[in-house]
Amino acid sequence: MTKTIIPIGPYHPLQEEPELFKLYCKGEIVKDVQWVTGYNHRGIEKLSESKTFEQVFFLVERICGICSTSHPFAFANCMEEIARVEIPDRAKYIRSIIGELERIHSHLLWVGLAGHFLGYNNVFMWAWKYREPVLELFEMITGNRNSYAMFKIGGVRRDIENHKIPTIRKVLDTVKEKTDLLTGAVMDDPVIHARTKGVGILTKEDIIAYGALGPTARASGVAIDVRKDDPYAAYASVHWKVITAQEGDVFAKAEVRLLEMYESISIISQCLDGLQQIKEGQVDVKVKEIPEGIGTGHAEAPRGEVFHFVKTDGSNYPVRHKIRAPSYMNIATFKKACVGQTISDATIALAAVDPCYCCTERMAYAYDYASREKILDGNELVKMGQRKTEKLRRQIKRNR
Amino acid sequence: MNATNIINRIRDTLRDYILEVDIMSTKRATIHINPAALIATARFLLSELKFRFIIASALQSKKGFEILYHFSYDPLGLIINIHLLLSTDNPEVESLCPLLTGANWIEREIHELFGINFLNHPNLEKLISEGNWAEGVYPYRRTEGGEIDQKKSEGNRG
Amino acid sequence: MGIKTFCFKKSLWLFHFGGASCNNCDIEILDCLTPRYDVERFGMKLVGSIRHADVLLVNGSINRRDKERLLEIYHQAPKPILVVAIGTCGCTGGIFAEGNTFAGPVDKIIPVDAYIPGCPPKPEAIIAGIVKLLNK
Amino acid sequence: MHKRVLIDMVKLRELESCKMEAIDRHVLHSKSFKTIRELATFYFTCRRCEEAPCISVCPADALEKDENGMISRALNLCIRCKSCISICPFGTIMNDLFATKTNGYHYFDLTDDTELIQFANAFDDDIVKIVEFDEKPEEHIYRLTDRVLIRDVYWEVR
Amino acid sequence: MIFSTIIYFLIFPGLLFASIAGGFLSWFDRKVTAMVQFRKGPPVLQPFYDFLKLLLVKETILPAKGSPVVFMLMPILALVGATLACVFILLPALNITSGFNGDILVIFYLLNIPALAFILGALASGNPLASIGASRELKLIISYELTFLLILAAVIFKAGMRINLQEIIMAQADTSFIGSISGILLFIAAIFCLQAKLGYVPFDIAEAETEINHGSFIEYSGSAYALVILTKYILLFTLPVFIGTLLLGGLSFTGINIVYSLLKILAIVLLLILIRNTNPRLKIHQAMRFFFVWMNLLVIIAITLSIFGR
Ligand code: SF4
Ligand code: SF4
Ligand code: SF4
Ligand code: SF4
Ligand code: SF4
Ligand code: SF4
Ligand code: SF4
Repeated sequence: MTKTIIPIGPYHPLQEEPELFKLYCKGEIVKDVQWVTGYNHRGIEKLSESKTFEQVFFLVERICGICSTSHPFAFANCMEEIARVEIPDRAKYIRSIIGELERIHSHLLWVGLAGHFLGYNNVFMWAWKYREPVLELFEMITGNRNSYAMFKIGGVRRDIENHKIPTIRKVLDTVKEKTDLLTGAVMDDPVIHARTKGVGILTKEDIIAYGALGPTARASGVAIDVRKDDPYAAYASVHWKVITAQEGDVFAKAEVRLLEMYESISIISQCLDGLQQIKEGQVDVKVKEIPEGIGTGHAEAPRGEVFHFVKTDGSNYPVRHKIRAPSYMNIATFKKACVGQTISDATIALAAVDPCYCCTERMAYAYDYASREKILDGNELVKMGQRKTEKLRRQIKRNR
Repeated sequence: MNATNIINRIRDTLRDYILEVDIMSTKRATIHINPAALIATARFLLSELKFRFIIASALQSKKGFEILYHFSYDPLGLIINIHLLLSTDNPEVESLCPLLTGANWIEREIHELFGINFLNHPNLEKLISEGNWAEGVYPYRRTEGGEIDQKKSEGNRG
Repeated sequence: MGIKTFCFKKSLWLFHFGGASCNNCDIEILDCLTPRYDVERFGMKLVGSIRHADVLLVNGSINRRDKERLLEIYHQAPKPILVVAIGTCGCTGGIFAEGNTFAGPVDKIIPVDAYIPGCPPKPEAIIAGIVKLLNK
Repeated sequence: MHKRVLIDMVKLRELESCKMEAIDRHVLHSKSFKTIRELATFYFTCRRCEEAPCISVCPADALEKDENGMISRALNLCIRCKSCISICPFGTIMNDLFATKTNGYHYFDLTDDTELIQFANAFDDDIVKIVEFDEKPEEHIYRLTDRVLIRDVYWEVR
Repeated sequence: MIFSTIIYFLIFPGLLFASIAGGFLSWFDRKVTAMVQFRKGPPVLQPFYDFLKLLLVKETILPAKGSPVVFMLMPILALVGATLACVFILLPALNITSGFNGDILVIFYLLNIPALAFILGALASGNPLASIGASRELKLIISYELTFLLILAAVIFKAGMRINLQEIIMAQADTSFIGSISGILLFIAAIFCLQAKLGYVPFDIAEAETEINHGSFIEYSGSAYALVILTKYILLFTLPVFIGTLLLGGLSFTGINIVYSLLKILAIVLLLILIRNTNPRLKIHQAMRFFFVWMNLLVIIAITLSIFGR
C-alpha cells in the first residue's frame, strides 16, 4: 500500500491536527476507509499514572480543548465514586453550568465548521463570532477562556458568586437570539436540506454495532444520554429532554445539535435559579484519602459519553487510568457512513460526526481503490463538497 | 427490571464461568469471569440483555494482565465491568470483534500497548505507535519486580 | 527603520503547524481570524503553503512522529522565517513534557524567535506576541 | 508464632536509594496506603508537639493529629510543598517520607507471607529480616503493626 | 518617441500606474469581503506591503525538481503581457493615442499571456499539486476564451465592424452598448469571463482555496511570487477597464468624468467581489459546461438581438 503524507496541512480546522484518513475510492465512490493516527499521541494514560489525583485534573483537561470540562467531569465522577463522597449542592449546580456552557460553545463551533464544509464561509465567521460571548462568560466565571480548571475531587475550585448571575443570564439571552438566527438559517435553507438529507445515514443497528455515542447516536433514534441515564451533578434536579431524531443522516445530526443548545440554555438558567437559593461559599468537601479500588465515571460531553476508568491502590497516584473519548467510537462509524457515498459527500459525513480533533483524525485523502494511489487531498475534498452544494443550489432554484 | 435483577440474571445464566461478583454500588458492579467464557458472557450481555459496550481497559498488576470490559445498561445507568485475568507469560484472549465491530480499535490499541494477543482479530495492525516507539516495545508493560519510573524517583516531588 | 523591515512588519503571512496539541491553541489561533480579533487588520493572514509564509506558528507538544514533519516544513520555508512557539506546550512541552513520545519542545528542534506562553494563550496574547516579535 | 519482618529504620534511612518500599494499608483507620517509613517516623520519632507547628504551617490542611497525638498526613491533600520539613523543630519529617513511587506495583503488602519474604529478600539481612519474636523494647525493637517490627530510637521512654 | 513609449509602458498608463490602481482594487476586494464577514479588513496600503515584502525581503526558492529557468521566467512574461495589454487598452481609452487597427485582437492575445505563463511556470515547478492546478487552469482557459472571443465579436459587430478600440469608444459616444438588451446580455457574460480570468470564486478552480494561493503557485516564493501577485493586481485593474471600455462607453479623465469613470470601474469590481463572496466553488467540468453551453448561448442571442438593433 502506498501512502503519501503531504506534510503541509491546510489550516482549516478539520485538517488542523495531523492525523491521517485515507479514503480508497473507485471513481467517485468511496470503497474503503483507513485511518492512521498517532500524530497526536501524547501518552496521556501513561502520564496520568505519574500524577497525583489533583494533578490529573489538569492533565485530562488538556486531552482536548473543546471537551476541556467533560474529561475532568468524568474523572471527578469516577474518583468520587471510589472515595464515596457526595459533593455539595452548590458545586453540583456549578458543574452543570460549566458543562452546559461548554456544550453550547462546542456546538456553535461545529455549526461553523459544518458551514465551511458546505461552502458557507460566512456561516463559519458568524458562528465563531457568536461563540465569543460564551467564552467571555467562561473567562468571567473561571478566569480562562478554555481549560477552566474548575473541578476537583469533592467539588469545584471556584464559586459563581450570586452577583454574577444576572450577567450570565443576559449573555445567555443574546446567545439564544443568535442561536435562533443560526437555526433558522440552517433549518430553512433548501440547499442545506438537499445537501445533508439522506447523506451519511447511520441506522440504529449501526449505532449499536459501533457503540456510537452522543448526537451521532441520538440522530439515529438511539436516545442515550448519560445526563438522563445516570444523572450526575445537577442533571437529576432540572427539567430537560433528550433531543433525538430518527433519520440518522447529516441533517438530523445538525438538527439534534442545534436543538440541544436550547436545552442547554434552559438547563443553565434552571441551575442559576438553584444557585440563587443556596448560600454562597460551600463548594467543596475535603477528601483526605482515596481508598483502594476501581471506579468508572462517565459524563456526557458535547460529542457523547466520555468514560474514565481508574484503578487506585490507596496511594495518591492512579495505578491505571483508562480514558475513552466519544470520538474513539464515533469515528469508526465514518466507515459505515462513507462507504458507498460519493467523495464530495464524504467530507460532510465526516464532519457530521464532529470528529473531535485530539482523539482522532485530521487530514483526509482520497485514494484510488485499485492502485491505492493518492488522487485527492483534504483540500480538494472540501472543495468537492462545496461544489456539490452549489450544484444543488442551482437545481433548487431551477425547480422553483 | 432493576439493577439487582439484572445482576442476578447474569449470575444465574453464567453460573459456571463466574468467579466472583463484586457489587460496588447500586449502579456499578464488577464480575470476575474465567477468560475462556468471555465470548459467551459478552454475547449474553449484548444480545440478551441489550447492554452497550463502552470500552475495555487493560492493566498489568502483580497477578498478571487484567482486562476489564466495561458494559453499560443505559436505561438504568448501570455499568458492569467484566474482569478477566490473563497470565503474564502468554497473554491472549478471544477477540470480541466478530460480535461487535466497536471493539476493533481498542483491541488493537491494547495489543500495541501491552502486547496482549487477541485471537481471531481481523487486523491487529498498529494504531498509534508508528514512529513513536520501536517495534516490539510495549510501553505500558511493566518489567518483573517493578521497574522504577526514572523521572519520578529522581525528582523530589514524590 | 528601513523600508524592508517596515514592509515585512506590515505584511506577515502566517503558517500554522499543529503538533500533538490539545486543540485549544489551534482554536485560539483560528479565533484570531474571526471577526472579534481579525488579524487581517494588521496585514496578517494565514496561508496554506509554507512557501508563502513569513511566520511559522508552532503549537502543541511535538511527538516523535511530528518532529520529522516539523523539520521538513522548516527547511522548505523561504528565509527569513520567524518561528513562534505558541502555548506552554510549544514553549516547554507543558504538561506533556514527561510523556513517553515527547520529542523535545519546539526550540530543541528548530530555532524559535518568540515564545507565547499560556495554556492556551488568549488571541490577544498571540497577536501581542507577534507584534512584540516584530519590534524586537 | 507467625513470621514478622524486622526493619532497622536507622540503617534503612541511610540507604542511598531504596528500590523497595514497605507498605501497610488499613492501619490507623486509614483507607489509603502508608509507607512503613512514614508510619514509623510519626510513631517513634515525632515528639507529639502540643501546638504542632507542622499542622499550622501546612498550606493544604493535610496534617492532622488524632486523639493519641499521632500525626497523620492525608495523601490526597498533601501537595508536597515540604513546609512541614522546615518547620519541624526536631527534624522528624524528612524528604524521604514524600518519595512515593509511581504505584503499588513496587510495594509489598506486609500482611501477606509471600510478599513479606520477597520484601525481606530485597534488603541486606542487617536492615530487614524475618523474625519470629514479638517486640523487645529493651533492644529498641517495637511493634508497628501485627507483622512489622521496627528497630529505632524511640524518643519516648515508656 | 521611444522615450514616450517607455514612459507609457513603465509609468503611465503602464506598469506603475496599473499596479497602483490594481493594488487599490485588491484592497477594495479584501475590505469588502471582510465587511461581509463582520470584520474590519486590512489597511489601504496592504497590497503594497505584501508586494514589497515579497520582493525585497523574502528569499526566492528555486524548485529542486522541474526547470528553474522556465519557473523564474514565467512570472516575468506574465507581467509583461499584462502590462502591455493594459497599455494598449488605456492609451485609446484615455484618448492619449488613437491606437491602431486591430488592437482589440492584440489585446485579446496579450490578456491570455499571464494565464498561459502561469501554467508553464506551474508545470516547471515540478510539484504535483501545482501541475494539477495547471491542468485545471488550462481546461478553464479553453472554456472561457471562446466566450470572450464571441463577446469581442459582438462588440465589434455592434460598433459597425470596427476593430479599433478608439473607434469602438466613439461608437458609444451617444449611448453605451449596455443601454441595449444585447449589451446587457454581453455584460453578464463578460462579468463571468472576468471572474474566471481573475481566478475568483466560483472559478478559482486552479487555486485550491479562496484565501490560499495553492495550486499553480504553491512553489513560488519571494520575488517570483511578488511578480505573480503584481500581475494579478494589474489584471484586476485592466480587465474591468477593458470591459468598461467595450461596453460601458469607455473612460474619460476630464473634469467630472473622472468620478464617473472611477465609479464604473469600482462598480464592476464590486460586482465581481459580491459574486465571489456568495458562491461556492464549481467543479471543473461544471465550469466548462457553464461557458460552453450557457455563456456562448447568451452571447449568440446577444449577437442575434443586435442584428435587429436591440
Ligand atoms: S498550575 Fe497550571 S501550569 Fe502549573 S502544573 Fe498546574 S496546570 Fe500546569
Ligand atoms: S472527544 Fe473530541 S472534543 Fe472531546 S476531548 Fe476528544 S477530541 Fe476533544
Ligand atoms: S499549551 Fe495548553 S492549550 Fe495549548 S496545546 Fe498545549 S495544553 Fe493545549
Ligand atoms: S508537605 Fe504536605 S504535609 Fe507537609 S506541609 Fe506540605 S502539604 Fe502539608
Ligand atoms: S508554594 Fe506551596 S506552600 Fe508556598 S504558598 Fe504556594 S502552595 Fe503554599
Ligand atoms: S526553605 Fe525552601 S523549600 Fe523550604 S519552604 Fe522555604 S522555600 Fe520552600
Ligand atoms: S512539628 Fe515535628 S515533632 Fe512536632 S508534631 Fe510535627 S512532626 Fe511531630
